[in-house]
Amino acid sequence: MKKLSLAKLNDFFAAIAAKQALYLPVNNKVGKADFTKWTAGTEMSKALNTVRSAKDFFFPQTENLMDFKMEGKNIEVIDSREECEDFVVFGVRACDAASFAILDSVYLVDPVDSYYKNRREHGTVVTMACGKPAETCFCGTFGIDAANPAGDVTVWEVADGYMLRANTEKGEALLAATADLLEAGDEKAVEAAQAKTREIMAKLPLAGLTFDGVGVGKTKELFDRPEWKTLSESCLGCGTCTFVCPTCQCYDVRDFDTGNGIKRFRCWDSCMYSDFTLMAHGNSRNSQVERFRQRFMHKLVYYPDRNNGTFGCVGCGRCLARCPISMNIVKVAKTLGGNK
Amino acid sequence: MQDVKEFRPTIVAFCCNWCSYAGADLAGSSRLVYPADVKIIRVPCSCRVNPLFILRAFQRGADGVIMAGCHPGDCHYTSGNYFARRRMTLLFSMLDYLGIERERTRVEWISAAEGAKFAKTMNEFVATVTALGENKRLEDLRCKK
Amino acid sequence: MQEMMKNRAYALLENGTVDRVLGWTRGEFAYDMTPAVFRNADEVKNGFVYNDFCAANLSKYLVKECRAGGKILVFLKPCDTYSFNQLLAEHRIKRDMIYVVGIECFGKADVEKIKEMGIEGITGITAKDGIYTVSTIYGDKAIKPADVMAERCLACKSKKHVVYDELIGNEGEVVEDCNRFDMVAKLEAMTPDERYEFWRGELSRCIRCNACRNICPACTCEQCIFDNPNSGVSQKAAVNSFEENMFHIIRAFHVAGRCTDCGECSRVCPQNIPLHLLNRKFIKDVNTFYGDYQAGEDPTAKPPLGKYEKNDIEPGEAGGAKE
Amino acid sequence: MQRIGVFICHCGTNIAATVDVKAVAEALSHEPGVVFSTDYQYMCSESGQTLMREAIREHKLTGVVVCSCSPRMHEATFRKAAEKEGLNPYMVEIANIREQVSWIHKDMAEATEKAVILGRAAIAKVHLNKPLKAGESPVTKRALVIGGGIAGIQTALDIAEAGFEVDIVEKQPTIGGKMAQIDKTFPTLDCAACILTPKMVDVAQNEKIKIFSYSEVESVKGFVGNFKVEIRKKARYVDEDKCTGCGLCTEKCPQKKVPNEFNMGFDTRRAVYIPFAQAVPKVATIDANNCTMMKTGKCGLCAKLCTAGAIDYKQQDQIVEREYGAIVAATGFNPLKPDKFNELGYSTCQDVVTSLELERLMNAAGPTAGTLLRPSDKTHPHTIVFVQCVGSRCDVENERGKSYCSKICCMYTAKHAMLIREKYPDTDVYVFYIDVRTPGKNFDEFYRRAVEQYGVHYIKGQVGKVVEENGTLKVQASDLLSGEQLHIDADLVVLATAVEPDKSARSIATMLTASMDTNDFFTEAHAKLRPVESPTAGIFLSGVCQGPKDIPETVSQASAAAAKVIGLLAKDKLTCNPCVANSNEMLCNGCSSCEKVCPYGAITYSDKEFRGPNRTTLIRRVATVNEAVCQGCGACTVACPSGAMDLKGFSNRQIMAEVDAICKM
Amino acid sequence: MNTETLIPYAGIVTEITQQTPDVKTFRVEAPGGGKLFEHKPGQCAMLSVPGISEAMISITSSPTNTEYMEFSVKKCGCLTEWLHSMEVGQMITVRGPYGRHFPVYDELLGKDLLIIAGGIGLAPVRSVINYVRDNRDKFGSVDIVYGSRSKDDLVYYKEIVEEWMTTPGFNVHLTIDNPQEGWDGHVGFVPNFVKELNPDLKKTVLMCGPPIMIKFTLGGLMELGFKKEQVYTTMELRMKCGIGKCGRCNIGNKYVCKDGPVFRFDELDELPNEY
Repeated sequence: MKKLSLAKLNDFFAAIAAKQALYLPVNNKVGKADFTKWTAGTEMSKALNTVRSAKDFFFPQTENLMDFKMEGKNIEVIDSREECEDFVVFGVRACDAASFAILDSVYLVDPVDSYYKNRREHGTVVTMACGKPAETCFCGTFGIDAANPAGDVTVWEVADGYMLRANTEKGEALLAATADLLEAGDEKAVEAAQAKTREIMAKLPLAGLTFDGVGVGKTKELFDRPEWKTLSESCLGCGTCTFVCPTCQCYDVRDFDTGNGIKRFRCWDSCMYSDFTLMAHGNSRNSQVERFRQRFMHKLVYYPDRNNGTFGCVGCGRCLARCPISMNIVKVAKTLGGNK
Repeated sequence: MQDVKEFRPTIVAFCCNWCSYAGADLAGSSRLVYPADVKIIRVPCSCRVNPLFILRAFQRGADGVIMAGCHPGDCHYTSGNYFARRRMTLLFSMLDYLGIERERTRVEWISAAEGAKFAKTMNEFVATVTALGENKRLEDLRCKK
Repeated sequence: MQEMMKNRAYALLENGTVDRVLGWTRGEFAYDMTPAVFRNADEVKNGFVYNDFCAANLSKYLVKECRAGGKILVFLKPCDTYSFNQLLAEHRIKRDMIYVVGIECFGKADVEKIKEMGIEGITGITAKDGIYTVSTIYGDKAIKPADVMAERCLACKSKKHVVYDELIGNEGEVVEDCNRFDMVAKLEAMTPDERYEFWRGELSRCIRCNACRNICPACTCEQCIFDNPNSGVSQKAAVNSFEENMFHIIRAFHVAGRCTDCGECSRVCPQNIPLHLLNRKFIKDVNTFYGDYQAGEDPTAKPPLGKYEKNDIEPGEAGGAKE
Repeated sequence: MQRIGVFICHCGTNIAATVDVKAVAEALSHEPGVVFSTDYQYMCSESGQTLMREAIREHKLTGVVVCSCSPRMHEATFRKAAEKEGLNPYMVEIANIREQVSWIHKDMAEATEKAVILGRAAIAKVHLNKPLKAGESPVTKRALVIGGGIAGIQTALDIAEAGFEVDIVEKQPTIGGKMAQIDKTFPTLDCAACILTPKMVDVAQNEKIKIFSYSEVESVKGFVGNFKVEIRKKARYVDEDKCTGCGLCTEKCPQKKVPNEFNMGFDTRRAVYIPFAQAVPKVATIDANNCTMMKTGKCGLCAKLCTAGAIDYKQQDQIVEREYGAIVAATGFNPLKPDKFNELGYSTCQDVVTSLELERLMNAAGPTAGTLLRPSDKTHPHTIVFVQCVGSRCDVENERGKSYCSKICCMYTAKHAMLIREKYPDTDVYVFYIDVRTPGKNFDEFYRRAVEQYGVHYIKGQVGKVVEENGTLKVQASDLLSGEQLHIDADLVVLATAVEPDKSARSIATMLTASMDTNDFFTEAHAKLRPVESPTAGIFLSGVCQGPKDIPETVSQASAAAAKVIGLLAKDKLTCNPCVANSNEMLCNGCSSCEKVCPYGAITYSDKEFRGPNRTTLIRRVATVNEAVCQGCGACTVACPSGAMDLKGFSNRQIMAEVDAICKM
Repeated sequence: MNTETLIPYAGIVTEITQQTPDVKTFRVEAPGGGKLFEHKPGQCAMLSVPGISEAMISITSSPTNTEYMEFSVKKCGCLTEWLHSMEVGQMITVRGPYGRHFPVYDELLGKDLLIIAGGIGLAPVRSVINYVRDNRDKFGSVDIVYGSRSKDDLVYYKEIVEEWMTTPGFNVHLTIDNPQEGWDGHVGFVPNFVKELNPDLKKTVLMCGPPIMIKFTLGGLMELGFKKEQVYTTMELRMKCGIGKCGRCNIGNKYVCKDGPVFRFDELDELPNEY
């Protein structure tokens, strides 16, 4: 356990940024936190969490996959991948940190997605325990401890500074590189901070929420439930929930004709979109109720089926706060799980 | 070392078939010179010009876009240029609102008899856009070499 | 208000005037009411909720509901009635399939503003005697509705229902001294460079989730050109600044003269981009160049881009760069 | 993938002197889809065309790009050549490298580069070209003329003369219109009736012409060549076929007190009447509003008297449906009612009359049998004041009159003044005018005769006030040239009121989807080049309904409209412009945005059933473009928010492909 | 050699055969000759023309063919239309192989096979058929029931008649939907034809065709006494990445591109009914 005094926080950031890119939550012009590259003078946001999740660092909204040069009848395939530079993401919350494991379970299983892997290998994740979880938080439902997040390094905010604990080799290396700014820390302070967080967590409205009614093996039981219709009735079919979700990982692959060649890129896609399953000879999910069902069944049943019961949700609460029509995974899980 | 090349803008001119395209023909047959940077696209009427085309031109590398049609009241289709005028007024105002240089877009009414006006307008427009320099604010970097 | 609305819903369901009711139902929290369709009195009784957090404009749902057949009751706030009229004008909904109950509106609350006041861990909100009592796990807080009123309601253009079959509460008036164009004017007064910086700062946050488009009551295309691979301009992602600009310019242009300024686009933007400022620019321009026009006010009026005057302003004369 | 052939024309040295044609051919040969690329001396020559045709055959070309002069010059030539080889003509595109390149650029490298880019744009377009076929529609060989005034009569006669059937729909009981009410015509002073009535008789006797008098157009459907029109034959309570026009009923009818509209209300007629002696058809009409039998059921005298048994009190309005290939609007005009000009005393003084009223007062067949007597006391007026521009050339803001010049007033006033001075030399005639406008053959001479030979007092000035005092009209006016205020004691004041389009024109225009200007005059397809056609195909304009004009102008325009109609009816089939808009019904929202900007009324909507997901059906309102009517301007394509509307030959994708090719960096 | 599965190979189309009015077969070779990659019967590949689109197409040639791969493509969308307008010598891109193959290396060994196909559905199983022909000693008898709308819509007709029908142990049964001049074979729909043929219950069935055919044929087989465990099919769904990540082809807990497209019917029973 190391300690970083409040006064040295900026030096600490500067020290990291001197060697690699450092990203941390910074308030944007509308007062919401975004992960932003640190430069001298950048101030870390006090917000509980960022609007967009930290998944962007490993699975960005768009990325170029390859290029094609077309000449006459010929096609030249150009692998435009480059080795990613090292970077550090500071201030990731427990929920987002847990989401990386979910993304890994998709992107790092065979066949490995090299684009993702490249970034994952070069990124060091510094998490920060939550001090004041909000009413939309329900990470506890998935056994995630907001007071003890995973990551390469875990940071706790304490009265006069920050407590840091390295969890991995990458984390050790980061702390070693900044060792001259750190002092030895006392576990006690961390425990006190954790106790405070856990106390708040327990009082929040979603404390004690369980997803027992949904999960592994419930495909047949849940798929034809009539509640899907009412739940999805007001769904706009936008991609807000998907795009703010730290675990949603669907993507589309598209070609862009630049006039001088073709760029093939991928971008986030949403199973809520009407064209998600559209193909030349029809669409297998024609109505919003089917698409809505797919998203939640995937997170609540299909994903757990493939991954030893782990849900495809980390309880970050972004969709609860952001859905234009206030429909979300908690309402869905409660409705489906409640009336057995 | 490569020489810094003099900036030559790419200009797209949408010309209605009945007046302005004919005006361009007259400019041509009168041997009225205007820069080769101007490339004309023939459309049946100025009202065929979709704002999408204008944005598309900027995306693909145009530095200026000009739309030329019949004088108001002289539209071959009676009202096309009136509608086009409203559309372009609003579009240009919006581009301006977004901070995109207003001088990169222009509408001019040029009749089939106004070859001289055609050439003059194009000369002016090329000069204006050249002075503005490269289109940076509505560029799509993917389309650059 | 809620009780009056429920009573009307019961009555109209019971006497067979309508067979469905479009309203709001309770959410997970005290502030996340969700639009819902109720099919019988029981559903209304158990689920119907109306309060200051029922912000959604329900008129767009009617496009879908009209295709489901039967007759539906819809509750519309004054601003929603403009959207309703516009949809009528464009033949997107069928008047005889809808029973409109206009509801008086005093402005909607924005929970973000409550949270911005530093109020956290909200467990409940009650309204009494013109004061909201916000219960939190840290204790109760009393706040004035005016302090947390949604931005769009602070610039409300009309408290008048332009269409209804019946009204609950009092009928209001068009707000004559509405200040909704102030911010547009402020932007217009900036230099182009400042404006460019401003909009880059806003639009660069766009994640192309399409919430603005999908909630917009003017965006009811069978298939949006941005979703149509054959349109030649389909785009799925805000790949770069051009695509961000393109999407929002074209979206604003497509609703120009049709946008009723309901403000839903800005309300739902997860990135808090003030999208209404684009639409309002067009509204302001139309008013300035072609005379006052409020989409949705009169469903028989010709839209500004569907008509012209011989002496309309020339594109080169309009506005102009301010140095 | 298309197989495209590219042909670079040297145009002698016109192109080849500044553009390296070989380099262009070489550069374009590498473009995708190009399988053949060559240059040639004169592509438009016989051998050039043969070269192209051979290449089409040999290389199985599906598309052709000719880099040559302006498409306005030889597009048709090359398309025809391609068609002869079995290639759809619309698969040929022209890159204009003469007017747009070689003639205006001097630097060879620059010109060559631009020529390549323009060629590339044309190739990019051809890739997306689709074979287009011009549609055909049959032509109903009959015309409808709405309005039976001199304009309608002339148009109908000319069309009938060419051998086509014509129907005239006239809302009054007789044809003849305003001209029938006029006494003499300028500048020849021949009698209007004498020249008009023979024409009316010609109409009645022409087998090709059918008159629907006392009838109105109820609805118009269809499009050029194929209109379906419902005509309402208003009940006249007299069987037209039986009535012999003997006039007995009109003499014996006991209801005598009906103001006679033909004589501008200066005398009365009976409840059953024939407007005037030479009416066509010469058939009586019962005015149901004034007929005692119709109102009370008691009388029936006319039925008893009528030996032909033509009276039928139970007659109902009748709707007749007829089909037409062309429609001519000849709805004419009315004089503006000057009741907003309080200061001129029209509403208050009986002896302030309009010019048309004066026509009746001077007409031998009029209420005074041609003796000019003033209406109030039937005495002969000795001082007459004419006031010009009443309701014409007005400031539109004050909503009293029209902004336009009515064109005919200067001349008819000169005519009136001259006639009065000739017949009653003891009369003083004053004319107050703003300007005297006399462009026209023998017009100015006519006016000068009025001034010089007949001593009419023309005063440039405005009449400020007319008030009646003891049977005298006190006219207060200013003489703008001398700057003096004038006070004239007049016996009669004549107001030269503006002409305005007939009130029925607006609703007819709506039915015809023909556009109108703000004054309700019909708009012509092109102000200069197509002055007798409406922008809506198949609708033609005759007479004052298009704008103020005098009789000779009306007649010539009427004949011009007839010529256009004949040209249309002479065709068995209409070939449509294939570059028309078309709506993709899967994308169409039915929002009507396109309809609002279509100048031709080519877009209609209908509810259609579509297959929805999961075996459901859905009824949606969608737009359909009538290809026979669409002229291909493309206004609708931009108005359409969903991109459902596109233009064949200039599709969104095609234009964007050109943009891409031009801007390619 | 590419290691990244999303990055395709460029291949040259060396032969194009018009099979039916709307089906063409494309032979694809590596620029230097030979196959772009190895595959197993029933696997798919992602074909693409950059700038147009990418689509999953089953590899119809047998892995035993060492010179080239073949793809049969029915014209039904943007990419397929483009492919149909292509000429020999043009390049396309191919990546793969993707998905689960027919179990020709284990479960099917020594079995009597009943292969049922309708229309273009013969393409995926043609790979198996030719694999079996080239490894004739490893399998039992092979019955092929193949039907299409008309004679002109039968794909690989020449190959069927000249090669399959002459292979020992092969029985080919062709049928078309409606009588047609010049056709003296069976007329009628595939499901009924299968029932008429009353196949031996010991056979293992491989089936591919339009959904309606699959539905009724499966019903027919069940009636005859077949078990779902004996019947394999191959699905085609919208797939994008081909590697079970993009989420498009997800049905229940399966990704069709990775866990399929070959499924046994008892496996499909576990999935929600939305394929």
